[in-house]
Amino acid sequence: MLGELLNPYHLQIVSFVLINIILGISIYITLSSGQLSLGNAGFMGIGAYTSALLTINFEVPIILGIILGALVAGIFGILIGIPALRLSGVYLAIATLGFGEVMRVIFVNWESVTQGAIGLSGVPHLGREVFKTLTAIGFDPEILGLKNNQFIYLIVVSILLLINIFIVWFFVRQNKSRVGRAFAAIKMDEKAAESMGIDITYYKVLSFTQGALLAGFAGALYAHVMAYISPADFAYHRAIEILIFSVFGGSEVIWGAIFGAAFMTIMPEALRFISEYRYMIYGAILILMMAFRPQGIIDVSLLQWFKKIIKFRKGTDHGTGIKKRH
Amino acid sequence: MLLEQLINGITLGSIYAIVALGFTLVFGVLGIINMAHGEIFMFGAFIGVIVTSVMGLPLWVAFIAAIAVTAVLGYMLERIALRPLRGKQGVSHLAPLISTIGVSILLENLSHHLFGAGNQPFRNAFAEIQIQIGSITIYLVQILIFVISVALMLALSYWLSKTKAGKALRATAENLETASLLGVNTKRTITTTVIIASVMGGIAGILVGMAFNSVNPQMGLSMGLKGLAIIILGGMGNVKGAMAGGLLLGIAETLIVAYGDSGYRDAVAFITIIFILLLRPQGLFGKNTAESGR
Amino acid sequence: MRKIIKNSYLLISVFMLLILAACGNDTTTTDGNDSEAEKTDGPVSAKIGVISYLTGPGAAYGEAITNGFNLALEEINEKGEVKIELDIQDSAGKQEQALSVAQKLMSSDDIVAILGPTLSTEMNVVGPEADMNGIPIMGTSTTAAGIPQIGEYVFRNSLPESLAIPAALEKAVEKFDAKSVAILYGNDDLFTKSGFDTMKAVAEDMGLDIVTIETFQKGQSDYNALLTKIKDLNPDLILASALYNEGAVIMDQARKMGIEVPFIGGNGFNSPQVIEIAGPASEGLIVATPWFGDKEDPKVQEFVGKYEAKYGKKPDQFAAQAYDALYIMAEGLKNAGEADRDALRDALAEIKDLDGVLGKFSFDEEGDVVMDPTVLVIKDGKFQLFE
Amino acid sequence: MVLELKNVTKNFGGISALTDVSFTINEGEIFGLIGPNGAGKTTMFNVITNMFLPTSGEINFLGEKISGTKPHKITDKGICRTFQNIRLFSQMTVLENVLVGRHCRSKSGVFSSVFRTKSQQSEEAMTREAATELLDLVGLSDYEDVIAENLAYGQQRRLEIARALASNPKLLLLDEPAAGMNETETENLFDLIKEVQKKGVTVLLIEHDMPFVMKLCDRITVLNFGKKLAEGTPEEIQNNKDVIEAYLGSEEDDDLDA
Repeated sequence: MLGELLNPYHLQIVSFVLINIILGISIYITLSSGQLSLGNAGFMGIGAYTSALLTINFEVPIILGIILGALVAGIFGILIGIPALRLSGVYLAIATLGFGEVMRVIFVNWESVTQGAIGLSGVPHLGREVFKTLTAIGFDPEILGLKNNQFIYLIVVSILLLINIFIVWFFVRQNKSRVGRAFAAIKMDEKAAESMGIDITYYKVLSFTQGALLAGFAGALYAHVMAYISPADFAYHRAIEILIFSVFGGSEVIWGAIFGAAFMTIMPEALRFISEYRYMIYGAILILMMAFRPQGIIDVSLLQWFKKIIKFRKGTDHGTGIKKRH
Repeated sequence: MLLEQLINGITLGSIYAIVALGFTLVFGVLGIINMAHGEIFMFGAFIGVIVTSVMGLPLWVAFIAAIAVTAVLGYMLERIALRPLRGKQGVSHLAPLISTIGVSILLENLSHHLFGAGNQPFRNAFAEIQIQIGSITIYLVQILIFVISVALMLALSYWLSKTKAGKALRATAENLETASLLGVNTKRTITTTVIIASVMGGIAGILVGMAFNSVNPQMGLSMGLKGLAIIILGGMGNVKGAMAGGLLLGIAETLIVAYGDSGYRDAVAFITIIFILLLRPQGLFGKNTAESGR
Repeated sequence: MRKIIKNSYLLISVFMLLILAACGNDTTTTDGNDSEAEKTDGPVSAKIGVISYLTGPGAAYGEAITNGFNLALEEINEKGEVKIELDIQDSAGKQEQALSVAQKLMSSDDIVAILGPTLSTEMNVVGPEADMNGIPIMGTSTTAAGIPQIGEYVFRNSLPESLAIPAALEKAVEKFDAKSVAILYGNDDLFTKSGFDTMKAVAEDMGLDIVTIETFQKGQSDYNALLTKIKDLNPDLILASALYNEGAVIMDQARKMGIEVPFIGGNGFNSPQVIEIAGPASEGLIVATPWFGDKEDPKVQEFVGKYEAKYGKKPDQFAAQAYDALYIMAEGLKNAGEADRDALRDALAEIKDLDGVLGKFSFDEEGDVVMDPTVLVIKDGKFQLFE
Repeated sequence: MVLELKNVTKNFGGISALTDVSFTINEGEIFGLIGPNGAGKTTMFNVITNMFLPTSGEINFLGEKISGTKPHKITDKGICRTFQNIRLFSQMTVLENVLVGRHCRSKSGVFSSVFRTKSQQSEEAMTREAATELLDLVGLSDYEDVIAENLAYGQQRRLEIARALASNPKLLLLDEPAAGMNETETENLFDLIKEVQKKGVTVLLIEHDMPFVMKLCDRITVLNFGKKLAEGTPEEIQNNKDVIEAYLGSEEDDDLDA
């Protein structure tokens, strides 16, 4: 029964969706304090290479490798984030874009460690490793009526899903707190935020670092799901793809990045016949979104509208006391 | 060898400079980084290839065709990707950056379909003319490229500082509202600017095609990223800075290949801009103002 | 009212998402329980999945490859010894998509083998997965080192650089009595980087003096700086691990600069496109290839004729390799006698001296290619045998 | 003595916006800062809150030198301001604006916020309580969930004051709080500022509405071309020759009568 429902192909796509959601959130969280970072592909690469190299060369357990990958990316985030404070807007975007390119050039050229363009193959696979451990203690997926590869991808998807739920929970709560309000205040008016006693330096570096950490985390997961990485995976086009997740889905709310990542990952798979025009469509989406709905598909008012509908359904709408002027 | 490498560097640098001039013009007036500039440049190059190699027409026709096509592209860029965002409430300053990235992706992939993914040769008798000085060979194209880039820079700075249209442009750059109150047709001024910048990209495209005999859809991206680095190097919106920055980067890249590791050639530009942005956000040649970089 | 319009965005997008998801579900259903029925008598009937690079910058490769498959398919089914059906899928040259598509093919029970994917980077991702799931997979254009070593279900019939480059280099060194070489390679591409590693190892083995190693990147247009440097060092040969796109431009700029020494290229440099792009500047390019279209072999000429008639252009090495690959699969199926993944794998591993348009073909114990490459040189505007 | 300025000078490039200005503000005072447009009033605010560093001179707050301290630290020490051209967090709700104002009086970080520790929960509750009280004070309790930019102009001004008060300032800087308000709104504002004064907050305000200033302020300093022209009680200022001349001589001669 379960065996028929779980198609490894679909599980595979779901796992990419889940990784891309983390990437989408990584750019969202930096944007939530008003900073556009186009360097997340670079941070993703740092996370991926760190974890892959540690697990391959030093037989570090995957979990530890992934955590270390994220941390190293986070440390780079701090190192880049502090000097980047002097920059804002387009200057920051370009400097971070430059950072991403420099990282790619380093991955390509530092052949003794990264194997250059050959890439790192034989990165331990998240699912296969867990599977090996489980079979070693005598577990057989047949018990669940699953084939090996079904089971392996089920493991991958479940792990990624848990991680996603944790991350979303984490940032939803953060957004509703003093920290989230400080981010939002800085995004809306940096000078006023400073006058209200918000330490801009700290919060901007914090959000930049959180973004880098998440991107590195996603990169590390990517390495262990693909089992192979090469510098081309973390180039300019990846940076743009991550940007599109957030711009299309909605850059103001976390749900926008999630929706954007999911939609943009599933769309080319579902519409394989248009894949030839995929990048052209990406381009057009960016232009049209900026012209007609710069905040992205999902925005605050849409979410409020949703909440209202849900409340209405439940019949508990007492009115929120909203009195609009104008 | 050093002399030859310097010539290589100056040729490359002059091309960078022309590309950067287009960037700097748009930034100077609109405060926008036009990420699609590299792709417009690439289109110019392809038009050159089609006119000369495929249709077998003379070079001057190629220039005119490239200028016409890139002018149209420039107009469409302004009309579709920039104007709708201007003066709109609640549009962040990042919106034009993102929408021009959209245009660049669109154009790059469009050219895959129109021209194919591979390299196109740019065959032209003019590109073969060479001058022999001792052991050094200089191609006429190399001299031409340098002359055109200097001429464009001079013409542009003259035009900006001395002519009425240029003054209108600068007034627009200062303050959009004030300029329109003073009777400047800002809409037309902006459109003109974007078109001129695009045309400069198109000219640079043909020159690259002639100098290197290679035109492909990916060239826009790498050239565009270099152009970005240069305007930051030279100071945003600074015409002479763009020229100097372009030459500097061209020579630096050539020298790192000649005496260092060619693998890091592409990193030179980006490492430089990261340092420039952090140490001297106004660029090497920019004026030091209190608020620059913020 | 405005709210409603605004929110219709969301409804539409959610709706679209649902439709898309639905589409994704449907595409995997196939009408194939006939494999069981065919098992008893008559020819073996099997379905083979193909993963190819059909959209994006490298679509030309995928096109040539699928053309090769389709031509072979017609002939094989006409002969009737085995009956093959192909399920061709696009990977757009991206690892993620190649892996997704491979999952799709592997999870369908009536697919007995996979041909492709096109790029070595894709194979690095797909290979281990196929090996684990026990489905034979054969690359027809994956030349990088280490591909067949991924596992016992992973094969290839494309001539690896480790065979091609030594063949070309040995002949050239002998002929020109070369002592020193300069090496050029694209360092941001798996294919060219892997070719470079072989070049360097071979040159070192042969005791050649490597005067310099220079790199370039995909889509670069100005090679003057590194060529000036090479010119100054004056090597006897230039080894260039480049794809033909960049390679042709490099040759053009080199000849313009007055560098007249022969170039030796890898597999990716071997394309009639080089002559088209670089023109007379391409004279003196030496490559080793399994494929030589002007070979005076009736089998080859028949293939070239048929291919040209059908697709309107001359087959390149990718088309030829794909064409032979399907014949190898057919032979394997015939020997296996049933459409079974494991049986097919064992039968494939046994293949020896199969005659194809590329010459006599065998797998070694790792599933890699055993064959003698032909060394060609561009002379008088076309590829000729290099003697 | 809450605030003391000693010979403060601020130059931009070659132009001096403030020249050698000194004054002191006593505890509990409402202190007015007036002068024609371009006299350097807002620059003065920016220098006090350290948005700009003074070129020379010294600023002491509660006997402590504060020039050179970062702006957010100054808020922490007890100076908070409003802006001439209202700078609310326009996309946030009214309540959220005030909550942000409370930032420097709370301290929960990322982890306590995400895991909602006990101390964070009680802090958040206290923050909300304080914010609600302040909204009550400025008469915006009914608008808690309204997005700030949808408020009427006068309400926005009052919200900005509430937001500034949320940081528990000892000294409140108001930059033209009555600008653009109608008569009723101005009257309400008058009461509000008096109310604030009663709570023990010292107020320094810039204002163009002369009758309002004269009625409200305990003492006034007049700036002209970046220099201090006069200082004194409202009566003294109204009768000061220099002041009358400066205002009559300036283009905005209606300022005194307005």
